[in-house]
Amino acid sequence: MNTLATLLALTCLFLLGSSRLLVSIRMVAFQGFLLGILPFFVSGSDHVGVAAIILSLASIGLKGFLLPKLLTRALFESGARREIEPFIGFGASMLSGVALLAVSSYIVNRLETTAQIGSSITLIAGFFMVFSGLFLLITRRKALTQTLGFLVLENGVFATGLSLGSEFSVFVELGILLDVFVGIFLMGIMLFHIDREFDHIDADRFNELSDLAFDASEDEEVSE
Amino acid sequence: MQQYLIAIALIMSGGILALITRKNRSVSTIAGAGSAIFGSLIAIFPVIKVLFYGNSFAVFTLNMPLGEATIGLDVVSAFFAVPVLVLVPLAAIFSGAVSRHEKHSADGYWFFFNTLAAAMLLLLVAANAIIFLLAWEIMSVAAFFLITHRDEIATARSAGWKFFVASHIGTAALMILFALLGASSGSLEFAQFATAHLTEELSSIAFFLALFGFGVKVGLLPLHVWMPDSYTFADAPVSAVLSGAMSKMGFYGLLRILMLLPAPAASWGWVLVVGGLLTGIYAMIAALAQSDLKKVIAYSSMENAGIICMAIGCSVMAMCWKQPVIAGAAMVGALLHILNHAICKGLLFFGSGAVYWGTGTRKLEMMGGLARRMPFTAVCFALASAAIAGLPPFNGFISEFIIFVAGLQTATLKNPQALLLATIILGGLALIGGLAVATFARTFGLVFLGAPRHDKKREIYEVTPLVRVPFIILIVLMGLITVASPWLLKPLLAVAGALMTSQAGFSAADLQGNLLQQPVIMVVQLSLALLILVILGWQIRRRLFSRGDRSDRLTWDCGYAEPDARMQYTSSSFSQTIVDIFSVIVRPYRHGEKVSGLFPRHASYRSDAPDSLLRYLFLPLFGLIDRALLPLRALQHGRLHLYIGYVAITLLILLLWKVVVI
Amino acid sequence: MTTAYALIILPIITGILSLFISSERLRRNLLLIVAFTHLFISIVLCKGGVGELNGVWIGLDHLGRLFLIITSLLFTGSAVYSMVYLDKHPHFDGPAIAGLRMPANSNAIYAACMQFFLAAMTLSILSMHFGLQWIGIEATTLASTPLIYYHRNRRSLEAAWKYMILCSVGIALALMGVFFLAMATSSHVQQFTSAGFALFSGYLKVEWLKVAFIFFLVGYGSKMGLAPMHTWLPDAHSEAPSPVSAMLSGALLNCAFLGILRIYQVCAAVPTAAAFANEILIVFGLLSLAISGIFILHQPDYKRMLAYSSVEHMGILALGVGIGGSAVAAALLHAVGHSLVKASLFLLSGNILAIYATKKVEDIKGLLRHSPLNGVLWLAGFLAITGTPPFTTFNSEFAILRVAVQSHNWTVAVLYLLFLLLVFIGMLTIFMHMTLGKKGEAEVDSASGESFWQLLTPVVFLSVALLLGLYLPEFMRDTINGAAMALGGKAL
Amino acid sequence: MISPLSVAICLVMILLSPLLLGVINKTKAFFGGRQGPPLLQLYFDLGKLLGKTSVYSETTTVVTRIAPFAILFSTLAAALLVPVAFRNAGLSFAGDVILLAYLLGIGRFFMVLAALDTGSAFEGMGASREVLYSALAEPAFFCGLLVLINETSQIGLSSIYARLTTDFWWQNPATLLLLSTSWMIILLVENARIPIDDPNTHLELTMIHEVMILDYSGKDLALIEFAGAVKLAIFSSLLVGLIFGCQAQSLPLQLIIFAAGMLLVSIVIGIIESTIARLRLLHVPKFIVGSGALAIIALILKLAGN
Repeated sequence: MNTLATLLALTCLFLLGSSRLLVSIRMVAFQGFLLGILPFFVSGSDHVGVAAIILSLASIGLKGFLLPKLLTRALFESGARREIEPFIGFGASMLSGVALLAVSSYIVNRLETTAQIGSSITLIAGFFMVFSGLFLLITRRKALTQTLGFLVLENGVFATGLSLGSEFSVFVELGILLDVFVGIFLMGIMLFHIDREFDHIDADRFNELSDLAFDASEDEEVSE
Repeated sequence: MQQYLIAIALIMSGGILALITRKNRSVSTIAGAGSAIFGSLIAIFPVIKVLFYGNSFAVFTLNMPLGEATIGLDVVSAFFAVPVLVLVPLAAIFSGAVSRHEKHSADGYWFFFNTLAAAMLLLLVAANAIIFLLAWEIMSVAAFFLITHRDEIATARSAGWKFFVASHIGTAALMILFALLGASSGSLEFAQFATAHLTEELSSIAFFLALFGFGVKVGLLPLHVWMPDSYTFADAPVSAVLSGAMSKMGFYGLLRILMLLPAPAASWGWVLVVGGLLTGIYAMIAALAQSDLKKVIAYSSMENAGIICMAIGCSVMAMCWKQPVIAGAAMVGALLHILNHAICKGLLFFGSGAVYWGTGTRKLEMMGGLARRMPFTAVCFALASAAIAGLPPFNGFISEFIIFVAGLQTATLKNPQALLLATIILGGLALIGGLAVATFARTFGLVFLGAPRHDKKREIYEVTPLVRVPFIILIVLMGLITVASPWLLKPLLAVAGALMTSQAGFSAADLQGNLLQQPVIMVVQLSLALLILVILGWQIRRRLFSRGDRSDRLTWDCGYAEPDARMQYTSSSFSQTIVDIFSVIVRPYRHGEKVSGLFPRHASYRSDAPDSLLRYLFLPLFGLIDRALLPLRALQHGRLHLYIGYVAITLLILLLWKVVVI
Repeated sequence: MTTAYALIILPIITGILSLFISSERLRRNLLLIVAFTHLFISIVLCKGGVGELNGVWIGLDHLGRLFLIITSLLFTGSAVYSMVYLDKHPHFDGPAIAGLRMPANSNAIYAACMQFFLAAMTLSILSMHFGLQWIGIEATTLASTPLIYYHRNRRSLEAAWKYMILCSVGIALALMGVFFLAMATSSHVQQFTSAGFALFSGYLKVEWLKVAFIFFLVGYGSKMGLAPMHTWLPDAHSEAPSPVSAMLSGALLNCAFLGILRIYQVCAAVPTAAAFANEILIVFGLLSLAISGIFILHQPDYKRMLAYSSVEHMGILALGVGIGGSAVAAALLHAVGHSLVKASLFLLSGNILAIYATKKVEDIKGLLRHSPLNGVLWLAGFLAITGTPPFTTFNSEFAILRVAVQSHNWTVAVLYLLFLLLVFIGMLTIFMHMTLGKKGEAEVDSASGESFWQLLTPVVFLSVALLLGLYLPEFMRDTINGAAMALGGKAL
Repeated sequence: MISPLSVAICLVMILLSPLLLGVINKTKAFFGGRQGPPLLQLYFDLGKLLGKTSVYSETTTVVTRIAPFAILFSTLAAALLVPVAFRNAGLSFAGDVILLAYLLGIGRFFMVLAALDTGSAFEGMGASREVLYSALAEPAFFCGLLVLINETSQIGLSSIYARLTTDFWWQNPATLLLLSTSWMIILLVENARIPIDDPNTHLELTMIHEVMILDYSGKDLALIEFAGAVKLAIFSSLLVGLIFGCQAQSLPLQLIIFAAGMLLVSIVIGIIESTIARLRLLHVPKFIVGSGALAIIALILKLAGN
């Protein structure tokens, strides 16, 4: 159980550090897999039901295989270079990752004072995943990496939910899963379009739409 | 009351009809103007009834989204309805008559004109903050569209822009005001406002909010900047309505709020008096420096606003000092002046319209000698000028006389403040009056007298008979007010009483001091006698003693052989000496090169004075705000990951600020 | 209950159908039919008394009624508008992506996604359960992204991408919020609905509730377009097809707002949490007002200008709720007014775009002369959106101000008016530049913006907004007041 | 109210007013060591002018024809409002002083219009100066008046003057000095005397009053000249009433003192005219404002007094 959580945390650290897109995708896939099997370990096996099994299978299937496959395709289809160009270097990223880990553990400790939590380690991992997901989204250039970041963020949210022991009925869980899947799927499709339109998938060169360009000709109205 | 509402409905529906039939000019003109005229005629009756036979509080209740709202017609509303009901139909006649000779499309003109009229009439009967604000805003919007009616002219658009922004700022103040009153009285009904127990400073805040909000419409000193341009670029009849009726709605609001607030503080009076003084002086200096006929008239209406403000302030002070007679006199003066100003402004703006129509220009430099070409307009304009400059025997003098008397009476109080007040009022009125004489002597003289300056080729038209009707009606009204002023005092005192009884606890009886009656009668008699004598003398001279007189000589010009129209004094040069003295207030642009050398080639002098406050206060201010806000636009730089950063940071800040107490 | 589900299911089915229908006309009529049936059903539902429909999952309380009607109405409006809109635009064939081929051309996708969008919004409105609501709101994002990308060009792609990522991130955070909210529950709470929470407000863990509220606010706030999470909004609104922009700003933002209101409803039941929530809402409201003011001034693109004005009005809504008292009711009224007016403005902007073929304010002059009808409506919309009486927006804005003054937070009142003034000046400048003045040099195609279908919706909506300003029907007053009560506010 | 006797006295004063100018000229002649024109010179001039026919410029309109009557009659009406010989004015009522000022205003208005009517550059010049100076002079006059009003707590000119007793002046001579100086200056301004304007010069560029009537001739000119004399008389009598506040009850005595006072005033004017040089036009406004300042100082004294 704790091992799983640690593994999740490690995957995040690895993601922050890795410079190769393909590897990152694989890593996210692995994360999805871990997340899929996580429920069985959370607070014993008291709720291993058919529903739960279906749920975890679905999540493994989607996050562990389908989405990564899609993303990999996107990667190959787009002639984009396979490296990640970060705004913040890998070393720095990993260091800040460690810092984030510390922060999340700190927060969890604080939370434990107010409420009893399923498993704090998992919660730490969850928070850490959320943070690192945001971190990836903010500091990575490529549209693809942003997708990955989003995926990590989502996983983090899942982990948090699990570890907080707040489970809803299966339908809600499934619905959430479906939403995420469709979301990532759409992102994947758009990746192709981006590739076609811009012949690069650098999200930070997406700034045609901004309010920087502007001319003050209109305030002649005042001065007349 | 029913009649009144019917009138509003009629006017409004006429406007809509005009909008529908706008393609056919004559039909839409008939619909718009006709409904405006008939509506006003209908509305006159209830107003007269209320004014002369005491209050008739017919209260109607409407079901508005923000709760019940009542409307009712009382003496004060009735009084302020008079200028509206006088000017609206006449302006309708005027522009209806003129528009027949125009090519410019009348799209929406009548709709907004009637909307303006209806909104003003509704505003006057509003006894509820929401309806008041509603009518107020509709009024402003209609005015905006009327000002920008000639929207192909860029300056007209910017005039409209200024007006709309200014009036919106004013409305913001009014919204706070009514929110405040509503909050402290628990209702938006005016009747309830009176019962709201405001603390000293709250009521002061309320008053100054009102002064600000309504001051914009009235055109008090710093808030007048929209006025000159708007009145200039609106059509003449519209300007007449705006200046004579709409801007008076500001005074209506101010007095109405004054009625609802608890006993006034001396500070209010001081602000009003000093503000009025500065407004009046500023306006007159600015008017002298203008080279555009309508701008001059616009500034003059600002000046009269100043005078009225001073009178109201005097009355407020007198209320504080428990001097009902003075308070009453000052208030009566203010009210009468509002009436007179409406009439004179009507005449002047109509006159300017006629001149513009006849000569095709508004530039004073291009006019002169029009009295020969358009004698009718000249006579009307002369009478109006004399009246607005407050010269006897005209109505303008009567009201100024009453205000003066109030001021003199204040001076008799053994109270340093009172003496100071009297000094400001008398000195101020005298100075403003003197400058007004200068302004209108200049205006009339340069437009209608002397040798013509316009190019000889252009044909000058005198107004058509139909257009003369409003002029004649207004002049008759002028005469009526002058002659009947002793009898008008009673209803005016009634209005003043209604305004003040709620305040300082005066009973109407306190106001009926015969301070005014006898002097006014004397003044009227003497001035009429004078008028008759002058005319008599002139006629006798003309009929009996004019043998051998000859008028075929050139003007004496130091023996210069070939005098020429271009040699006569221009408007710029006329006002130069005066403007130079007050150059603190008005800084005219001076164009033209000096005369130099023994045989100077070519020299010219032209001065043009844009509003100083606009130039030195508001434009820099707006520019400053603009420049301050500009850099912030960099926030929207278009980089997605930083956008996500915003989200994350917001989240972090919130958590740190609200939850995690480290 | 079944009708309620039908309300959600129907558009999904028809949407899937219209993906495979080949005939343009048929598809379009289907869209129209769905719209009107949806409107009809929702009216029927709302006629039913309160409490008839309150399950653990799906329910319809006063809030729900209000937003359901608005959404349905707006959808109908833009469906009507789409009739011509789709005509004017070429159909792209679905490009082959990664082997899997888009089943139909972009118009089919448009029609389908419009209906999915409707379904998603309906779900998010009807769902009482927080989790379900989350699903609904996330679904709205997914359904609307293809709509934003309708034009298939770089700019629209960029807008869609930003919209997608930003909203997904935000909503992921909202999901965190949902989990935290679960932590705030105690054994007493049976239903995971705001009503269920409010029932046992005494037993809630306030700390967790606060955390949850923050996550909800940031999460759904980024969807609702509260500054500084609003950054996607101008891009998406300016690049999307006008009927879609109308839906986004008139209906979608409301749904997100509803998401915040639901959690606020819980907070309102807990005094300490209520104060906390109010403070945050006021801050965000003012911030949004300020930001929108800054960006509307000198805004060179009129669709972006409208988008920022949406940010402004979302700010007003947040402010109203934050101030509390009868301002809550006023805020709800304002939501109605804003949806109607903003929708018509966006549709009109579509007409103007069709006429001038540019979104630059610079290049547009003399609209009143080129196309009087559009010009007049455009100006009317301006007056309405800036809260000029007799439009309903004036009433709500004034009511909010009144409560602000009543509760003696002068700074809020003054700042509120200042920012409104800023917005007004900015918009006035732009609208005057566009409508008044002589015709510009650029030759324009007035006819393309003046067809019946294009003008119908704006005319209807604006006149409704006008009438609401003069008379508020009883049932509406009751609904708004009821909703306000539920949110711990006072009646209007 | 109306007092016939005062009206009669007033008429006499009006008829005698040309004498004042005669006296002034005599004084000036005396200082100039000349014999000077006879006292009745102005009567001769008027008579001669009345006999002549008028010549009008072709640019002029009816304004030029009406103006002389407007000027004359307004001045005469004003004269009716002035307390003469320490008695009530012919016409007196509360606030009559305002009417007085504005009647003179009418005269000025028409004078200016007539000047502009000719379209002559010089007359325009004069007109613009005239309006400016009078606009400045009026407030000064009212400030002075306020002192008296506050002192006597009356607002009718006659009733004010009725309460101006010598012993009051003995009590505060400073006020008397300030006021009389201030009003003296105003008198000079309003009647276009040196140092503001030189009635004898004929260089158009420097003139104010004279230049405005350049184009008048014959009967019209006579009327205007006469009006000028009456105006002088009005201001002089105001000054006399202010300074010699006497309460002699017997009419003859009052008349004698009044006549003496008028004589004195005109002699003083003569002295001023022959001793002081004409001011540069740029300095005139300061001069007038100065007179206002004097009145204000008097006011401040009054405030301190209260």
